Amino acid sequence: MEQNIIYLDNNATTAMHEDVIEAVHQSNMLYGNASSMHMAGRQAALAIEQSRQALASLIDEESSSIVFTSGASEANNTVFNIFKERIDLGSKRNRIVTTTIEHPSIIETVKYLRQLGYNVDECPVDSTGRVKMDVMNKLLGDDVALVSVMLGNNEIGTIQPVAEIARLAHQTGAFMHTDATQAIGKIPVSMRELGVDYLSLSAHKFYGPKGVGALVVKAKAPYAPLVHGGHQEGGKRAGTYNTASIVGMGVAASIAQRDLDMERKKLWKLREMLRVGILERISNVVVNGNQEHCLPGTLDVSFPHAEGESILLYLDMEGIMVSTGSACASGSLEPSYVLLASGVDIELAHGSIRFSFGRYNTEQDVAYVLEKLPPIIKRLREMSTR
Amino acid sequence: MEQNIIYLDNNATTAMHEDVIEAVHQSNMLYGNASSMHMAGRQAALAIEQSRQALASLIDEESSSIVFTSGASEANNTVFNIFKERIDLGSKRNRIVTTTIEHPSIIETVKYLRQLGYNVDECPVDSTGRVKMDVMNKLLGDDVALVSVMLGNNEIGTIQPVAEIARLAHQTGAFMHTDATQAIGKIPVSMRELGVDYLSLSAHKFYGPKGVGALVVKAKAPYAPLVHGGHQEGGKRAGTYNTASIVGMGVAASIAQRDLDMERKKLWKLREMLRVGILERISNVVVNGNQEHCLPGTLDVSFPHAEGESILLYLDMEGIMVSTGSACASGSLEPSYVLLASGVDIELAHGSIRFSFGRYNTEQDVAYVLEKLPPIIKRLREMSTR
Amino acid sequence: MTNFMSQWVYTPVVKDHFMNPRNTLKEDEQFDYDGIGDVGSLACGDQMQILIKVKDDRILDLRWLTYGCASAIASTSMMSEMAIGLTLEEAYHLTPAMITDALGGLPEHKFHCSVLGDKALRAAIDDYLEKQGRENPFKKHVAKVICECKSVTDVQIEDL
Ligand SMILES: Cc1ncc(COP(=O)(O)O)c(C=O)c1O
Ligand SMILES: Cc1ncc(COP(=O)(O)O)c(C=O)c1O
Ligand code: FES
Ligand code: FES
Repeated sequence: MEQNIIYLDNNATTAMHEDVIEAVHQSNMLYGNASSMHMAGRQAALAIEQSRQALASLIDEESSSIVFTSGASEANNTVFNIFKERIDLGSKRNRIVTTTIEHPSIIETVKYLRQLGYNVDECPVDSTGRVKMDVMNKLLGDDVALVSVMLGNNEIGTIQPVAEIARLAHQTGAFMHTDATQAIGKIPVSMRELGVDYLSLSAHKFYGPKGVGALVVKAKAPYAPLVHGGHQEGGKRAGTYNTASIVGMGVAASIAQRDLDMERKKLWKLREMLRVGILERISNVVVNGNQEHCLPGTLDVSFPHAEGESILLYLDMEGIMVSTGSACASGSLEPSYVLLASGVDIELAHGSIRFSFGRYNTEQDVAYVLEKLPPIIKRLREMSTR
Repeated sequence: MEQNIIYLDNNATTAMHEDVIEAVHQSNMLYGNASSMHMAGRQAALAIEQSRQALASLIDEESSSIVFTSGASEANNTVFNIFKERIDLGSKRNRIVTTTIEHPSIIETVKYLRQLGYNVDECPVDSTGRVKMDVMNKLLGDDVALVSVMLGNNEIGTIQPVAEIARLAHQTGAFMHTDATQAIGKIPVSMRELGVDYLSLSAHKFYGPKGVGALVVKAKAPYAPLVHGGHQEGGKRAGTYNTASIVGMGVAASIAQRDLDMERKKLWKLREMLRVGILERISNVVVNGNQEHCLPGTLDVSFPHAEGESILLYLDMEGIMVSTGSACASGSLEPSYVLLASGVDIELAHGSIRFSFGRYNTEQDVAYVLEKLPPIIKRLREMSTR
Repeated sequence: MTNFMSQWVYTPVVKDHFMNPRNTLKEDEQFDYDGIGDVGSLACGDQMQILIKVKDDRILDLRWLTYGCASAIASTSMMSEMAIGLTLEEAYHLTPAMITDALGGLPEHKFHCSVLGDKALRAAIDDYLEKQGRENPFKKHVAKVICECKSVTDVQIEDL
């Protein structure tokens, strides 16, 4: 039985690019420990340095700023840990400012820090998910150590004015971090232009391997390792080099840089086709997030009176893969905290579906979704309590 | 120009088994995010659970105890962080006991904790690298929160009486951790028989992929995440599942379990051939580590009057890859802290060479080393100040 | 690898009931019920309504509506099939465990979803008895269930 497979969950993760697959496969020959002095070690080390440069080039930054990690979650945790440690050591700057719609790897870190008594403020966002700049301005003061604002939101796609916030943060003497995980490969990301001190990214969001990413750290920004140990990464992150995955990330970075313009246009076109098509075919639909400052491939929609997980699973049976709310396997139906933070009604926050496009999607995919989705919503609405 | 390639640095890292390479390559099809509810996600989740079981079986433990990490460095850091947090929260058990010859991911963590004022004792070892049990006994008291002793040492191969120490630790009410990274796949490792509460391992030491490992945690042992975020691993370790590498680790675990007996005998045979051959051919040689309680594939030798890095590089030119001291890319020639801790003379601690065998080595490899090594030592000794 | 390819988190029975839910109230259907039970709230993400027709203390027919996840839909559908024909007393003692068993199991973290339909059924029976002006003879035999999805633990459900 041949089935359509339409993967519209590219914000959760992407399939590796075929060149990445090939590079990862090839680099199995580079099995030496990149810290070893012998030939096998040196070969691995060389491949890693080439990847570091490709990645640096993609984000317009020195390659020496890159610290390879196991992904963006670790990178985000590392940044917050740096400032936790500084505060522990008695720094007068003992407040952290972030937002209400960060990725769980920041939201949960904030919860943890608050439980321990640290001072963390989460700046609210408007109904489109954009940071309220007037509140942000008030939150910034000379007791702020770190400001952390994501570049593009994983759920609703809203893009934040990170460069502007970085300027304000620096004026008050704070350091600035951005979680650029969702933006890399979809919009131009220049660390220099953003003016941030720290930037997190993860390879599997731009057709690279899973389990590898980076924290990019400006030379003058404070640092403290989360994982202590060997001398890898100049003592910044211990653990035997994950050569194959780092090589894969480098190849993915080069492709992302090469194809950025094309990719961006393509994703936006497909996303708009779907948005318009849904609005034409289904009544009572709410499109979430900012429609002007938006990641090109993200479309988040609430369908009142149709529950998210049920929509997801009915779509799944048609071979269409999407996500609902935050993509966590929470088990119980929690409303999306991102939508709640944007002031979206709780019922709408329960029933949102995220369609996220990637380079392998086609116009046929959109047409297929537009054929299958309306009857599913109709059916669920009929079944629903009124 | 054909060159012999004789890789004798298997304690640093191993080449992946061909079945692992194939499994990793195949699992590129499992690109879905294992936390996603749709088909692509469920397929990935299923593959991950199968790996979890294979790994659990290898170490004779419940699969629910396994927390996947980016490797053993992260696993070791996680354990120490759990107890740091408990001490921060005011636990009366505020001392940690470990040894002087742990892996850098513990040694450096200890340094860091001490700098911050935490109470950590490093139990000394005898001249063969075995923990001094009389001292260990004195160090254990009812203020001890955690005892951490590695199973097999990466540099000299000495195996510690972990089960015995675990019993003592438990008698005083402390929790017990062992870093079993070097032991897995080389000697039988049963978490039940060892009686430890935590165990660290890393896939690339047993022909699995780099960048993936596990912390195994008994259900009743305390836990706190090092990487906060999503609900992955039951909230114990955030980050999108590294499906391909986890699948690779599972396959490596199954192979390790299947081939353990064979592997163990083979490694020991090759190691003994080399040891005897060196002693026959080269005078004034010191074999380091315990020769009775020893990882089968590890042979660490000091050659007085011949400096380690020079030996390494001369061997490298003959295509023989080994390591010197601790395999860290330290840049400057530091004497091996493991040997120093074993009371080895500083000159000998400078000039140690570690030969570490793996499944792909042959008797021909040993013969080749025995041909190339003696003239190298001779030459360096002639050049050396006396 | 190919053997992973056709897996579904839910059992074939769950899948069938989710795809083809039985006894849902159709949009234009006129269903003259004798008792109605409403539980849940949109705030907690699930909402359930059950309508029953009763004759001689037996459930003659039943309709339901839900705003809920796949597990809630499947368990309520299964429950509706099981409940029709039962005496009120038997129906009152249907347990989530019986329903999940009949479904061939639910994923562990989804057990609590089966509580909802079961609870709505009892609410409908309560409503029926109240409308009849009769004393409720069953209530005291049954442990109280709190249905706020997240506060219902698996253990509590086992206990039912
Ligand atoms: C915005 C954002 N930050 C961080 C992460 C974490 O990345 P990873 O799971 O690779 O650690 C993700 C994706 O999961 C994300 O979308
Ligand atoms: C004993 C021991 N523990 C921990 C580690 C760390 O493993 P990884 O580098 O994979 O994090 C190693 C190897 O590097 C080791 O030999
Ligand atoms: S002489 Fe080269 S490291 Fe000291
Ligand atoms: S009813 Fe299924 S998650 Fe609550």
